[in-house]
Amino acid sequence: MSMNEEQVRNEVREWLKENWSPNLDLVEWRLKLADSGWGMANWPAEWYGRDLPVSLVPAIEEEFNKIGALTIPKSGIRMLAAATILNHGSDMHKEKFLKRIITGEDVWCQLFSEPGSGSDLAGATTKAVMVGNKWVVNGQKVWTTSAHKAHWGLLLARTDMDDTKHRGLSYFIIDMNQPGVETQPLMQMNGHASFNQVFLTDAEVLPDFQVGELGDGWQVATTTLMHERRAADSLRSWGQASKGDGPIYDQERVETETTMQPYKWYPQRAGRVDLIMDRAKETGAIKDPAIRQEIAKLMTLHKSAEWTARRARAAQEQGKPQGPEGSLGKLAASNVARAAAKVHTLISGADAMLTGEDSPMDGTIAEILVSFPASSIAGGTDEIQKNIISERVLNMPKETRFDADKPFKDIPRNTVS
Amino acid sequence: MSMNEEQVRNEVREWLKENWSPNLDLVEWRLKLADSGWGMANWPAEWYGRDLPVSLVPAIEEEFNKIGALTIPKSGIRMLAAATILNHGSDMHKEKFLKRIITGEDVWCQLFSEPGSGSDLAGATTKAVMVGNKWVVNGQKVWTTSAHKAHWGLLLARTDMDDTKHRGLSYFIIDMNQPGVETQPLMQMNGHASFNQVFLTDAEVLPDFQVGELGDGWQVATTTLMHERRAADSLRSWGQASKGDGPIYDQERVETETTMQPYKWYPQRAGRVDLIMDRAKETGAIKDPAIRQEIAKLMTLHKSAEWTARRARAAQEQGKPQGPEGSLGKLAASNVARAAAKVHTLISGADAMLTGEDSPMDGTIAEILVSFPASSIAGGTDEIQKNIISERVLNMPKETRFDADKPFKDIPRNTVS
Amino acid sequence: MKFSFSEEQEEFRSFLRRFLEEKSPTTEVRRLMATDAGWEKEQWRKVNTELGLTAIAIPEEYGGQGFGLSEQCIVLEEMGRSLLCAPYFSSAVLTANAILYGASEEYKKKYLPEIASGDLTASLAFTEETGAWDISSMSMCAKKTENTYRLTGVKSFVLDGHMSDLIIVLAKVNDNSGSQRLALFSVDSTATGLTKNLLNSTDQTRKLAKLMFTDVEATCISSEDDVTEAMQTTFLKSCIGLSNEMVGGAERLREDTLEYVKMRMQFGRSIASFQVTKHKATDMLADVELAKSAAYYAAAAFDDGESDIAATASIAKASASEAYMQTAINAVQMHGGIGFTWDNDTHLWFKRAKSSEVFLGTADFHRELMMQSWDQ
Amino acid sequence: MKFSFSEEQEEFRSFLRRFLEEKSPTTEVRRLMATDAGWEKEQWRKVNTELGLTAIAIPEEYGGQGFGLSEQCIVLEEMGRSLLCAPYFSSAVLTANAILYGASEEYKKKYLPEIASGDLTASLAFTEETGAWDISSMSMCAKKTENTYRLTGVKSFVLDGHMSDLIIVLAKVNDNSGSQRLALFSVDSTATGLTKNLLNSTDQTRKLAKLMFTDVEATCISSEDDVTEAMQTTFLKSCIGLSNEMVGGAERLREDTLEYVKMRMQFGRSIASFQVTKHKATDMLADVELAKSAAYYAAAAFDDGESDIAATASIAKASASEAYMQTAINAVQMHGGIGFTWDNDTHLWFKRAKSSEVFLGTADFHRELMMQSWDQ
Repeated sequence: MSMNEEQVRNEVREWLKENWSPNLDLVEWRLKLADSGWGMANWPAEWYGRDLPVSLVPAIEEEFNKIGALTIPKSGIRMLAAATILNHGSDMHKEKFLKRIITGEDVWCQLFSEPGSGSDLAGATTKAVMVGNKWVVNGQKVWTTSAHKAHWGLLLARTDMDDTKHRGLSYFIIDMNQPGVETQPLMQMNGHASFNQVFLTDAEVLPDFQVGELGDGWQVATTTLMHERRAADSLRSWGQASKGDGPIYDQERVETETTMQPYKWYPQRAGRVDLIMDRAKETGAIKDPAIRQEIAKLMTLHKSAEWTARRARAAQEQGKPQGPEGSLGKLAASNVARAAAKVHTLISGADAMLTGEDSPMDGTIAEILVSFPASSIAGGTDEIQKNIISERVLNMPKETRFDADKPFKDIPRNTVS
Repeated sequence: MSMNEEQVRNEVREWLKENWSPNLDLVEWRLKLADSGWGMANWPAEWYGRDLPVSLVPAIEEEFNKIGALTIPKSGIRMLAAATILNHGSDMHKEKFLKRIITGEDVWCQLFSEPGSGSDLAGATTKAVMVGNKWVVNGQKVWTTSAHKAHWGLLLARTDMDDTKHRGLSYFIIDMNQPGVETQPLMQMNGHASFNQVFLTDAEVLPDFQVGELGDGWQVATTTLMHERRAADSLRSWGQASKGDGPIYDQERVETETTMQPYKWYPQRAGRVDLIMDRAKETGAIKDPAIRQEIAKLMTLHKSAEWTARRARAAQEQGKPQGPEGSLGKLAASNVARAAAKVHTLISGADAMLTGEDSPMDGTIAEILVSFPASSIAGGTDEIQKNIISERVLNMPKETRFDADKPFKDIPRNTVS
Repeated sequence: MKFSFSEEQEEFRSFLRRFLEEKSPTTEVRRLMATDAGWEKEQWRKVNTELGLTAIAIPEEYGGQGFGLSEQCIVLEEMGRSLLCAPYFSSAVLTANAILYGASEEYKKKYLPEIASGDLTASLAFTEETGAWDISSMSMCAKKTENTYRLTGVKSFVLDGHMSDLIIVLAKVNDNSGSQRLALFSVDSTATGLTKNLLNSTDQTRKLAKLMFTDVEATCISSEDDVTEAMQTTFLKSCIGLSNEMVGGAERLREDTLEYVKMRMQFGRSIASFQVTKHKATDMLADVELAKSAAYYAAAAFDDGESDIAATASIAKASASEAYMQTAINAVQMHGGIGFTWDNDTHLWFKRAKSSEVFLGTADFHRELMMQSWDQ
Repeated sequence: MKFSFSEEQEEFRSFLRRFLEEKSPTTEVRRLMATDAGWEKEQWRKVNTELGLTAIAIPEEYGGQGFGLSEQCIVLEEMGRSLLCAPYFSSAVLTANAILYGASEEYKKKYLPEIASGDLTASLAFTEETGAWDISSMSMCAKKTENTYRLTGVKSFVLDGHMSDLIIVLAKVNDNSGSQRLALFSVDSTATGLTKNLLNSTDQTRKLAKLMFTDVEATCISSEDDVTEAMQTTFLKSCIGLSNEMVGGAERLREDTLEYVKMRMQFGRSIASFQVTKHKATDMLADVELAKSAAYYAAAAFDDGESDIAATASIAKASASEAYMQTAINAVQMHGGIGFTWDNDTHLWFKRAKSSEVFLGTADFHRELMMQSWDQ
């Protein structure tokens, strides 16, 4: 343990002793965290942080956890919004938004994807046009988590059809509570509706709600996306609310449950390898030598993937440059999910045809079988992942671009579908 | 049976009754076949044939077989040479070469592939330059079956570096028995040397041994390649010499054995599915439930592929246009070979490490395990096959060409390897 | 063996395909699958009367058209393609064959003409709570009373069992000699003591029921002979039929996916122009075509009385199971996010692929059956 | 558990890699593999003396360097990468561990220092004619005479058994009490009655011998205790060691293939620019990296005394078996015709992949072992 860490731990402990109380209101407590800088210690001291290196954050959180003190809600799109605003936002943005992100009072959503541009986010066609002294936005966004509850949206929109694809985009913060913004749930094949479609019809954005310069939208979005990928990697650790008795804990539990609602089926999407051995024993399938082989193949894949992630983490902790093993997690997860669904089918036999309460484990098995295909699509398809790994990790030639240099209006694209 | 077929059968029978005798010398007999046109009845009457439709050839062959009369040697490169000459050759070529192809006296080889152009045959860099009144050829060819025994070679060579890749090629018949032609066996990883490398150093070709027009070489080669693919499809039926006693049969047996020598390991390359069940029973592996599954998977693939070929044949016999099922044989064969090698390994266990007489079936199993990878490479890799099927059968867009319109000399290519 | 469709067969297929495209578009499938019944009498009668689908493979002497399994498999393939919501597989495949091979002449005459005409729908109650298609795991035993039999126990995964007019039940009987034999019983769907629960099935186009029998009156419709062999034939034919239904669905998914990737643009180009998409589409073609060959071959081989038919039927089912599921997985993947939505039709076939994968036994199960038939 | 190589370990690896690249280029591998011996005393002594490779994992008290399995696995990975022709796996892995875990103190002191110094080469005669690594299938039984034992029977697939100075034999012994136990015996390679046949192996870099014993004098080197558990530990460590050797070979093949496709032009462009090549290269990366993780983890887990080590060792072996063979198949394919020729080096690793796939048991065998250890 470095001296620095010890000092920080002492400081936190002291501050907590003086300030933490389970009898506080959740927002009240978080306002203390914002003012003291202990909520997001790695943020700038000027903006609710303490300028500490991010590597010290786990130690600080550990001190909070030791005494059951709550931290700030590091889940959902609001953290992506904060990261983007800290990097590219104006002082007005920081003043207006950061504190309510720390308190959790504002819900945010991300308006990037469109029906015509899934893998190709920079192909967005939603348009923002300056009319009088306001931006007027028209278009359709999709795959938007929590749009119906959001106060603010992170919007990527095209401000110039004559410039190239990547230079014609700008980035805005849009007020979701206005007549021009309509959200509609998007039902998935597994029956959940975790996402929304958002229809923007003459929706308005004030000029100073633009983030970054005009035409820099793609560059700003890259910051959001980078943080999104990190968040996805640590999705599993989100879901847990702190254990504790008292009103502040109840408040946090409600908050967590609301935030996590759209992600309820994510464990099933990943294939629920954790259930395999118990299911096999319970059904007797474990006695079937052919199924044993399939289980063992799945476990080999699963364990190797898990150990690969551990290896990457260990290297990172040692401060080594990231090796190729660090880039394979998402691909391996797709393979595991697919293999797990296959093995669950074998184990369940005829029961694999059933759903809801007729399905084993009250529908959990059925949910796996209609959710796993999302693993290899959501957050970048396997195909896009392989393109990226081959180009960035293996240094293989880039795919020829057909859309780089010409005006966006001349690039072939999907008609609205 | 159509009236026409009956007539032809009668004619053949009559002719055979008068002419066939097992006491003839093989070449003598084949000269009769050439003169009568019964050897290659679908060839033009003018050139040793009878202008009959190719669909009647099986009936004719059946009549020959009934009485044990020998036919002409329809194996090896010589038939590709004949087809190419009939299509594109001059009268001189037809006169000089066709008869000795029918008698089997001349051995032919094909000089298309080069070390630098495997999948991309049209990228050949062997050059033919007119010096005085002769073509002078320099370059290196590879994957040439029987080059060391060949009298004549079918040569694809570049006659213009400034023209485009496909237009800069011309097609020649080259005399293999000259000082500028040196052949060297090319050993494979399975220990066989079925192919040769051919080094051409100031080798000479007379101008009237050019086939087709100058710059038409690729087009002429296409005819050869089309017939090569057909021959590959029917490779299995080659190897059998007629059964019979007498000197003419002995002569044919020697001929067949010589022709088939380079192809001895081809059954092993295909995976020898025919041995699987017996091997599994004999070793007791059939009692292992995991191996049973693998055997059943292999047999499912193998039988489905076989039935797909039968389906394609049945449709063809009905005169229907070729369906997609007709294009899948080669790909399916690669998959079968790979799966069969895997299953042979499982069945053999530790014996899979051994070769030669220590290996099961006197080395046959070992030969499978080091030969199967050729299935998905030889005669067009699986990757090239999939490109072709997706473009021609599924009508998907063609791969962008980087080598179509510029002078060949400006196209990036391999340095000699 | 003849192994190619005749011109008449091809014409029948084309006609049927156009007919089903018109009568059973996915809007109609979605409407019907959302109902408990799963199909509508009027709509089904219209289709069936015009085309005589239920009659096709029933011998002429029992009021059918007397065609072979190959012809019925054309019907099944096209139904699998269109996901037609109708009580066809239950009545005209499973039950009709059980009666044809297992019932006495009297009951063939009684039931088959009505099934052929479509006036009677029937379900075969074979599997029990394990869902296993394997006679040795069956436990229901009929109790003989004076004139009739009584059934007690549970049959599950009974296709269309909640709606059929007639239930044909497979159960054991204790003979006077003390030995057991398998017999077929008919039970009226409204019989006292019979409780029918519709099960929640992921594939809403394939309705399954759990039938609970408590001392239900039943008529024995088989002769004194054990029906094990008859049930084996019924099972083989049903596996071959299902395989053909499956390749119909797989082919449709493959075609739709190909059309989608040709139309869809990303990065300024059709996604069909990416080499990986091209190769995947080729793999899908190979998967489906090979499975089709096996399904077609098996039907023809059955009609021709080929000896290796048990292994052939299992090859067809194993091949179709894997090809259909793999095609469905690829189809969702190649559609991307849109393919995962409820509004997109891909999931309808995806779910049918999943339920067909296990219905009548998984690929693993059939591979073991193959090996047993080859290694005796 | 620590799960990352230290700086010292990384340095050792780099040094070793450079050293082996220099001493064991494929020209040298090809020269040695063509000999019956398969390796040369002088060449091997030079390598071993400088680096102390045979000593690395032998405890200091027996003249070794006392490092763990993790360190030895670095050596094995680099040897797998370079295909070094040396009697290492036989002496320093199989036999050294058999002695370390199974021999009495007297014989540990006698043999281990000599193996550590490289002065003594030794082979473990475990498997018999089935080649199965499974004690229950073993049949050789030692006959006790007055002061010594006599061995009769056949041991096969004995790694380097034709050349080693010492043969350690696993055989059963009938105890006085009438029960049987497993014991270890030492046999001099020149003993009377011992016939050694070099087997023809496809992978010429891995020499196997069949040893025929006819009343051969042998010394029992294990204590009175049964050595089953000692052999189990030897087997686990050997599987982990082989897994590391295999991933070294797979990684080398993967790197060479990537380099080749980047350099090779077809159709006017690098074949590395084709999307299908890019994705296949990515799949190869994933195969090899996942197998590496399992191999590294297993070695670390052994050193840390983790409890699930039997399953972990089998995961490592199964994963390495499949990854290595798949990488080899892909490597030949991506090289095209040239990759199928003798002059190209790809086949050297291809054959090593094939022999490693079955040596110490196939992936199927290890998957069954995993399940047994989880389902007790």
